[in-house]
Amino acid sequence: MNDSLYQEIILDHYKHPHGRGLREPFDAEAHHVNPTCGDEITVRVALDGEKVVDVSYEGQGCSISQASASVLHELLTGSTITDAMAVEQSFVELMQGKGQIEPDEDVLGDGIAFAGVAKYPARVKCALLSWMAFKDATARAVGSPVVAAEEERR
Amino acid sequence: MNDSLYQEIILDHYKHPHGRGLREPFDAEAHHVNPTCGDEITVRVALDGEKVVDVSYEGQGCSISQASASVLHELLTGSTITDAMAVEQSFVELMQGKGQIEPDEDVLGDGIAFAGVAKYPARVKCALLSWMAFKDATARAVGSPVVAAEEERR
Amino acid sequence: MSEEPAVSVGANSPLDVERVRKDFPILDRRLAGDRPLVYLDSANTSQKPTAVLDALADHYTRHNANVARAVHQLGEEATAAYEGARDKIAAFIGAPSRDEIIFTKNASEALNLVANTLASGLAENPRYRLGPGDEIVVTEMEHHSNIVPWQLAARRTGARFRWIGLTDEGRLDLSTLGELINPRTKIVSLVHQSNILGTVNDVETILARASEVGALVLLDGSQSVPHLPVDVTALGVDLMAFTGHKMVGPTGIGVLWGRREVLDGLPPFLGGGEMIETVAMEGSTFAPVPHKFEAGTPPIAQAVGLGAAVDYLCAVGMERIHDHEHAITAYALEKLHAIDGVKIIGPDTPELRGGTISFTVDGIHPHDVGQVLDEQGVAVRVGHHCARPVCVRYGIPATTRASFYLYTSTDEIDALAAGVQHVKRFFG
Amino acid sequence: MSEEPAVSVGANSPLDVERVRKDFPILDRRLAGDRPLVYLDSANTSQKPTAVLDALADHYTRHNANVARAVHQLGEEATAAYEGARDKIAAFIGAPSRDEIIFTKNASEALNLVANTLASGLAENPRYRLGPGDEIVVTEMEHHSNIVPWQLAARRTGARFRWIGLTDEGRLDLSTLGELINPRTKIVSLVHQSNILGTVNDVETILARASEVGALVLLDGSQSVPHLPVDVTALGVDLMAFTGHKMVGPTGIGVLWGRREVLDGLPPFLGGGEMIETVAMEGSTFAPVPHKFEAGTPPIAQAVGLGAAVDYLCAVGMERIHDHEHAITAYALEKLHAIDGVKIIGPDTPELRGGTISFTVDGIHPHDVGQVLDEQGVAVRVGHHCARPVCVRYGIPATTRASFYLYTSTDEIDALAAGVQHVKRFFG
Ligand SMILES: Cc1ncc(COP(=O)(O)O)c(C=O)c1O
Ligand SMILES: Cc1ncc(COP(=O)(O)O)c(C=O)c1O
Repeated sequence: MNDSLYQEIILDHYKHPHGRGLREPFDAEAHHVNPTCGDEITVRVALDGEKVVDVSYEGQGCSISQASASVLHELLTGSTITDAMAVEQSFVELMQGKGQIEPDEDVLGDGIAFAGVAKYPARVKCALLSWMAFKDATARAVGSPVVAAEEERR
Repeated sequence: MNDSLYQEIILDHYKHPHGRGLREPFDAEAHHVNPTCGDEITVRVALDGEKVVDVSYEGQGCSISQASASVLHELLTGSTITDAMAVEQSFVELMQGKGQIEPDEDVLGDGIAFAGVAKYPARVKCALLSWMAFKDATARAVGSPVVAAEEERR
Repeated sequence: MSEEPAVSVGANSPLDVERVRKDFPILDRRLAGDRPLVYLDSANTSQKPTAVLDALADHYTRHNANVARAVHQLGEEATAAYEGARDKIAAFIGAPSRDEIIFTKNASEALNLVANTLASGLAENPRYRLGPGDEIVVTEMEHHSNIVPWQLAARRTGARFRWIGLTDEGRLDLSTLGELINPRTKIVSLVHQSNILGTVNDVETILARASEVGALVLLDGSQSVPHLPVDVTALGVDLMAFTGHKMVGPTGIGVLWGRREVLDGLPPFLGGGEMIETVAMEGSTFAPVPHKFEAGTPPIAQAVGLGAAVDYLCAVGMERIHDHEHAITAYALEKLHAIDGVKIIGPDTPELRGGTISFTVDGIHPHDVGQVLDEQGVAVRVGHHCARPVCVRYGIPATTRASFYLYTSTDEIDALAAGVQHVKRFFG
Repeated sequence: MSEEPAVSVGANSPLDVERVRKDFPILDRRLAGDRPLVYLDSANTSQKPTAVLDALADHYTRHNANVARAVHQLGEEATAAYEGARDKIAAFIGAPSRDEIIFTKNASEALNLVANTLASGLAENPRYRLGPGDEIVVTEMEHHSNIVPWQLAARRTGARFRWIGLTDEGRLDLSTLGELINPRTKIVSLVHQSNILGTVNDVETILARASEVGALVLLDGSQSVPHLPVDVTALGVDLMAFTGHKMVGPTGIGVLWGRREVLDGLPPFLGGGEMIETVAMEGSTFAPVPHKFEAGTPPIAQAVGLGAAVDYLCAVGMERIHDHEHAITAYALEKLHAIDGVKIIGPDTPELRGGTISFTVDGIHPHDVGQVLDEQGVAVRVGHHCARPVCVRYGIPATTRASFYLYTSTDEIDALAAGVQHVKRFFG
């Protein structure tokens, strides 16, 4: 099972999630659902000016969606919004790359373990769930109407 | 072209139709249309008690529908309603027999030439058009509500 | 899991499964890693026997033409084949008349056809017009395709949308049936066999109550018609929907059957093509059933394929297929019960249920169960199976579902059980 | 008429018809009396090349599974194939986005989808809600599938149903366009190429007027997409419907394309299956396009087949197909003009028309023409061709129609002309 999408790193984050739980204070939260499998996640962001001081989350779902949230917490907590969005962008690209993209460990850290997921279209949504929720929560927190409107439509 | 559905008798009736034209007096008429090809026929029946004194008709359509009306006129004019319905029944059976029924010349006269038509589902409706109109017109003339209601629905 | 499962027949099955499997070419497929295919997802869609594929190929290479329109030889052959399929399907479900068989694109369209025409307000007879004050009753175990059309119909017409709930055992809770189905009820639409729980419902009791109050009964036979002998005349319902791809037929075709009187009473659904009697710019009149409901070029080759599917099922025998699945289901329930942490969602004995088993594995998300099973070549479905309210009812996000058919062998059930054990070790 | 027509290529055709014909196995079919098939009924339905049949067989024997639902390998393969077909079709018609391609069961369903959702009253934006005071405009040369849905929509909503008339030459009479399309007009739905007259319509002029008043434009491309390069972005219309079986694809599949904004604005059509975002008994929300409009199991194998059809057409080249048909049509018009008593219904020169020629033979009913042609192996269609208002307009009950495609040879046109001469002798 070498080409398995279940890399050790993913299983580790799944079995021992980092930063799990919804914490106060927070500036905005977003709740996302993957309708095909019922995966759910709530992500909260606490900002201090340009800085992401905490990303807390709670959810239920498969190992991929839960591990991905744990990685997200680890990567983005403490970074600037701009940097966080760059990481997010890079993770989304990796996931939508159909397995053709070489991930950059400097940017994505443990996130590179998800490279194999990109080959499983049905699971890409699981991996992206918390990231999409993070993006929306952040957009709300900074009051960006465009992105918030997009979330409404989803 | 031996297995043609265009028997000489049919072509004869088509080229030289018997009893064509709408005549007065009449007791009832029915107008039928074959929606797939636009064939139309109007059939009038004039009754005298149990007797069919005239079947007159006018229509446009293919050789099969027109020849069939000519044969109908010839066979049914002058007979009793009961006999006419028996002939009608017999002709319908022949047409719906998918070419498996041996026609009875004593009952159907020139109508037996239509035996081959039964093998062409798309043309069966053409052959039956005037007969259906005759049946409805007669039902109206004798005031039978059941058959008339059926016509309404068609 | 690398050697091919040797096909053997369960002690209680009347079917020679090994022989049946030879009719389905895809069952020889090797998956990634050269693993043999263990296909346990037939409730999602069934595999197709050679007889059906041959019928399709023969149609396209020898008889292809449009139907009901042409006077030429190919047109007559295609029409005879298409209408011949209608005859076969009418006989297969015991329909009193071939004209009561409407070809649709799938079961969903058949269900929507009924909901839409009732909601359109165009019917002459008020029995076939939904409005404020009327009630629609479904059950909590319906497929989304038998929920959403009625929610939309209710929204459009002001009718009330109601449902029969479920017991903890995965059966319909009929305790309040008398109130749920009442004189305001215009239609009761329910599934015959649940695609998530496997439950076979007690149609008789519901039909009896519906008849008392004069409500129509529409049966969703998508999961029953493929698996058990179904006779609409014996059942006594008004309408039934089912779908070709789940009964060894092609995709792209479904069926609505209805009693003539009911179909005559419903207004047209989609307009166009051969569903008309005569068209003028000033107004049009409509053909009698079945054509009234078949707008445009129908799924001709697919009907021919479905006719071949029905021939195939009849040749094997629906009773025997049903008995086989019953035996396989009993075997599978036993195997799954024996695994610690596995919980069956739905009836957990083989009585009054079909060969579709949903289950959860403690602490492991169904998506993970399904994925790791797939890595072993075992194809199951995970998720809410288009019946999300059932998951909500039982407080779970999703289930893993294994579903069987005439070609399912006990060795495949063994592979499933071994696979689940492996899943537990993997995430343990 | 007993020897097989030797296939030869018209001087002005860029196609090697003889080679093309080898791709279509049915063209070797011998009819009753061992007559070779002369298939001149492609506007009714087209024949299928081996590439399409192979794609279908390969799908069913190797990749068959349901789509968008399964995490297993077959499910992923089937989904990739199905969604891959969407990509191909988007590229084929120049759609800006693959998500704008909706698979339906045929063109009729696509047209009905638009008419029904506009008539349902469920849209949030009033632009997509028909009501009293609104007007719907079609033309007098529409296929019934683009008339009846609008008549039904008008009846349901109180909107007014209007149409653009025809000139004696078989073209749209645009003299009163300014009044017909006016600020009350919500939608203009018109055929790109007429299936009875062969006329290719002046979309640009109509679109310009529709844009002025803010009306939507829906194009029925059933007879144009198979025969000419069609680019929806270049055309600038809002929506377009077409059908698989007329473009060398399988039966059971059609396409609705629409601009994203328009598709987003339309409410759902059929409910169920994968068209949802989330379903609860209390209410449901819907998926984004294209899935919003694809209720239930879609025509999976048929989409794959249509993808293969598009690949095939692209490999031959749509420009070359169009040029070939233009040459064949010019040749056929010449041959038919030369026969006494034959009258062309529709444009009688090859300009701005496609390879579909309707004609009458003095004093002989089209049914008889068609039948006697069939006895010679020449398959044409007779009747009103689901465009009865055109027959009424020209005061005829029906026409005989010969229609061509990329595999039509000049020898087949010769067989047609000889056949018509024989018809005249037979009934003379
Ligand atoms: C112009 C036109 N529109 C619509 C249709 C309907 O297509 P379908 O029968 O595939 O729904 C046809 C073909 O019959 C057609 O020629
Ligand atoms: C019980 C039930 N009803 C309806 C459907 C819908 O069938 P289809 O997807 O073929 O429209 C399904 C299958 O998905 C089903 O299992």
